[in-house]
Amino acid sequence: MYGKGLLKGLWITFKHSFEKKDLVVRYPEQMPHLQERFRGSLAFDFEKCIACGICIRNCPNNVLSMETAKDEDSKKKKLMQYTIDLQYCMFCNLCVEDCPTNSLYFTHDFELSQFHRDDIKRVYHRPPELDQQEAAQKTSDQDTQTAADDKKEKQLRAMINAINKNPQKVLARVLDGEEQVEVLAAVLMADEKKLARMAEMMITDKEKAKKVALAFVKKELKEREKGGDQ
Amino acid sequence: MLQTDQYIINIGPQHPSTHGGLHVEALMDGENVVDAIVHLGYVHRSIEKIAESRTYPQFVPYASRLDYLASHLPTLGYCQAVEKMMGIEVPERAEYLRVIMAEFSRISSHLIFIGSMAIDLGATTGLIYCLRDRERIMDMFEMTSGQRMIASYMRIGGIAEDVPETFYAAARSFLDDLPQMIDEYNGLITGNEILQCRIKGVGTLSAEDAIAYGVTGPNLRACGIDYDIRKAEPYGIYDRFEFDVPLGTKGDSWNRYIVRLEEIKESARIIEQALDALPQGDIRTKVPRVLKPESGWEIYHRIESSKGELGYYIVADGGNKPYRLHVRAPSFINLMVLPIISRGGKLQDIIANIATLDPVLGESDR
Amino acid sequence: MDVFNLEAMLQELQQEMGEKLEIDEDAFFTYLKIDAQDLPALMETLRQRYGFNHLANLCAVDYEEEFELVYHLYSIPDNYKVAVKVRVSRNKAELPSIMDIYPTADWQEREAYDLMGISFQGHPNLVRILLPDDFAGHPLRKDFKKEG
Amino acid sequence: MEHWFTDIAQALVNWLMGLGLSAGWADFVLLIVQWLCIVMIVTINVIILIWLERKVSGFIQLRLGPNRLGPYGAFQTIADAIKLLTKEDIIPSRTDKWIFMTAPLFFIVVSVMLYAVIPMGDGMQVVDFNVGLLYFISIGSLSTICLLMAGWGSNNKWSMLGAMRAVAQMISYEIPLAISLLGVVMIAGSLRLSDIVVAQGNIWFVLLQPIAFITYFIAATAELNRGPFDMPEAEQELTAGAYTEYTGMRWALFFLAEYTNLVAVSALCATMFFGGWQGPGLPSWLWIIIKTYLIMLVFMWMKWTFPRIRMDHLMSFSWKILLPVSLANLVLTGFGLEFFKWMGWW
Repeated sequence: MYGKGLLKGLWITFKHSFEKKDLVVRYPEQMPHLQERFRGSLAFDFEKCIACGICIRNCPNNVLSMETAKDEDSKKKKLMQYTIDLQYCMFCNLCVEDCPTNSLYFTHDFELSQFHRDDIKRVYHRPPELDQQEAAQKTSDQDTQTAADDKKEKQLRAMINAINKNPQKVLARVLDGEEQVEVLAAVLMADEKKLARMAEMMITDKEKAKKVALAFVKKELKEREKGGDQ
Repeated sequence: MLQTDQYIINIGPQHPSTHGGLHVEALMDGENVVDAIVHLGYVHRSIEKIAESRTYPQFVPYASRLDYLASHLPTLGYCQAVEKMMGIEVPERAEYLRVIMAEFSRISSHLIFIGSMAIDLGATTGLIYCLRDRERIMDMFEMTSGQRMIASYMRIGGIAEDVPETFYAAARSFLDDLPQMIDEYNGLITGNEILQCRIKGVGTLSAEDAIAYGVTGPNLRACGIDYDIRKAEPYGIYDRFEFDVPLGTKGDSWNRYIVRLEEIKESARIIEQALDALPQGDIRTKVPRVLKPESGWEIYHRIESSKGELGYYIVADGGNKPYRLHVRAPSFINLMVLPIISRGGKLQDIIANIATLDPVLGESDR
Repeated sequence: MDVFNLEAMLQELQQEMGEKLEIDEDAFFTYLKIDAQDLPALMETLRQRYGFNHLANLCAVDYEEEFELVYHLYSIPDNYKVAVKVRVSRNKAELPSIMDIYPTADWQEREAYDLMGISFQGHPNLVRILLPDDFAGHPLRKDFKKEG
Repeated sequence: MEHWFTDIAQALVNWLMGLGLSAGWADFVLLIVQWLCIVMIVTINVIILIWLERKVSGFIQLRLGPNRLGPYGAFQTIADAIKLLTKEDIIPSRTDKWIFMTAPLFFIVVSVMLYAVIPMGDGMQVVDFNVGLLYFISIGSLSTICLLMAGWGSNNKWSMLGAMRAVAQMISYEIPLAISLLGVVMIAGSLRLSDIVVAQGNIWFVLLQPIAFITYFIAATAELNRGPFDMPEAEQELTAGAYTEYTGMRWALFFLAEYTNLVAVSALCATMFFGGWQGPGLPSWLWIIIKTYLIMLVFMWMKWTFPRIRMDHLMSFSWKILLPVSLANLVLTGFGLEFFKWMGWW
């Protein structure tokens, strides 16, 4: 019958007008329920950043930019300032996705409007604490470095002494044949540099030492042969 | 005999029912439309030019902004085009999730269509009920990608993130409630006799015209032509799903509306199958950080977007940026028939025709 | 038409057109390359005889000295596909319009005119479609000055 | 309770006559006071109605409606009125100035004039015309001219289209409106509204004249330019139709007039079909308010549910369906009356 559809529509709206009205969030008083992955505002964690620049390369819209300075001591790039120009941000997640240290992330803050254009830009300056921390880190690093160096030096000297004192026994660790050991000993005694190198290698990398020792011996033998020929 | 002058009336670009910046210059004779001229470009952002200065992965968020009502679909089309060109395989799980997201996008776009059609015809309340239900899809998108509308969730080689656990329950409950929602639309909108009078037999497009003018998508199927790219040239894993292609008979506004309403149900069927078959595994293949397709490679890849055939034509030159990227926007080409179907109708029919052609101007103007 | 056979079609076309037609292929499409003046004839044949009734995509690519126009054709509902390519020189970027064969070329040609500056002979209403009428230049050309 | 207002009026007249005024002058002063009261009633009603309309639309649309200013957003309309009053009054340069400027004034004056004959309670009628209904219908149809003035004066195609639609629509719907009311008049045997109310002492005319009620209700919706017949305004097609160019207070006056009309037509509906001010228990003026508001709620309910009808359907509906039906109803009523008289039941 004509008009049935109209009545049905009226009935539907009638039913709904007595429903509990909980669909609309009364925004300023009541915050909307945001999902965990919601991408509100882009934020930056200065301490985590290693200034690799992947985010800047990934950004399609040139939102991100950073200023770096070369650290004189360690020759490393040092992040001085990081700028997020949110007005151009598309919230596409490409920067956050590829950040190796998770220093870029999205917050749930969605109230991004500002009165002035300049306020939209987010500039992160290098926090001074970070420099202090780094300096402290560096001195302690240096201390440990010198201590380690001293230790190495001592070991090396001990090894050289050992080779000088008792070449047959010590060099047997890298070479098998007695004849070869003798040849090597002769070579090392002749050349102090070679001796120091061999000693160092014997401490750090025995495999390499073996190879190098073998090479020394072969070379020496060849030279001797040559000498014999002449 | 009374003689009246013809006059021009401008519908848009600022007008309550033009879906963005659409401008229709209507030549009128009283209330009758003599001719309509469509002016586009009010939302032109030159995305094709932008693409030439962005790397392949960087273009994804821009693709999202083409059809902002169903943002997973244009990104899906773009990513698949690049993958096809580069020969990148996408992990199973990602393929399934892509289908789920794409079909949810289609549903959300069609819900907007139903709502905006209702409001364009004067039934304000119809929009609200559609938006209420679309909101649940938006919540799911927010859950998975973090963004509600412009998600940019697809990535070349997969998807951005795996879905959270809460997603499954939300998706299932939406699918469970869908029949009830559609009942409500049927009661409030479809069954309404006034609305039926407004769109039945209005804006009739013949099948020949539809093909000749390149109309695709639901608008083409409303003319009775069984052509759905998901069936005709399956992309992704669409050949694994069982679904019907709803068809109209007359090609009028009413058919266009009904076809979309039915498509919602079909999309729901696809999602259900995809959720059931969803495998575990990776969601993204390892793709080189810098994508460099070889010089001279080119591809035209098309998908069935909610508006019709969405195609990407990409030409590579060996660099990490596309040499040329062209978007074949269904809304753009579908709008071409607006004058044809509006001629001889009433002023109010133009509004109904715009609504049922369902253009999204971000896509048509690019 | 009987069962469609792409090979047969290509052979037939090659015989008819002779040297004017160059056939190329990649994994996705078969490209028919042809000169601008023979384009309408080829399109007419493709549409009438071989049933390629859906001009899916029409766009222009700027190759510095030349422009290449690409037409992606499909047949509905059989779903066979072929692409036609036409090159025109930059100095004289003109080619015949195919609007009376494929009405859908109307806006797509206008778009190519608007953004790439290619003029289609015989198009009844070749005016800008996306950009304002007083816009200078054609932004999709490679030599168009851009910011950002 | 029951006779508050009539007592006050009587007291006023007595006091004036005690001051030495002649009976005629005293009545004249009373008339002025009554007019002021009507304007007040109208304003208060409109304020409530706009709030109500927004609340109803909100509730139907799963929203809360206005809820910030005052309890349940009750002061929202007042805030809006203040805003509209203080807005700039823009008169576009190409308009027909005088027509453009006076159209809203005419509209509001015409709408307020309708209240002269509405029985707002037992004996509460400004003028008890013997042709009250005729007065109501004829004054009501004057608003067409105001809309035409607004549309023509604006010199805007949307406004013009809206105005032309308004004229076509209101003229076509006036006829079924009047004819459907004639059935009631035939039964009551009078055009005097107070008589019609009294005639419904035993049974409401909505039960005797259901077809007339339906046709009246539909025609009244069209007369009021309310959805689904809001053609002159038709915001989706005509942006705001005849009101497109209006701003500030002039625009507000149109709305004031529209809601004034709504109250008047609903009150007439209550009077003609629902026994007017008659009702048990409560005072008569309260009864008419309750009935009027219930009818207005139905108007609102319809507006927020239905899509807008198309112009040509609207016209053909009026001429091809509504008019024949109301005419048939008239004839049927005539036969029925004769039959009843013949059977001696009347």
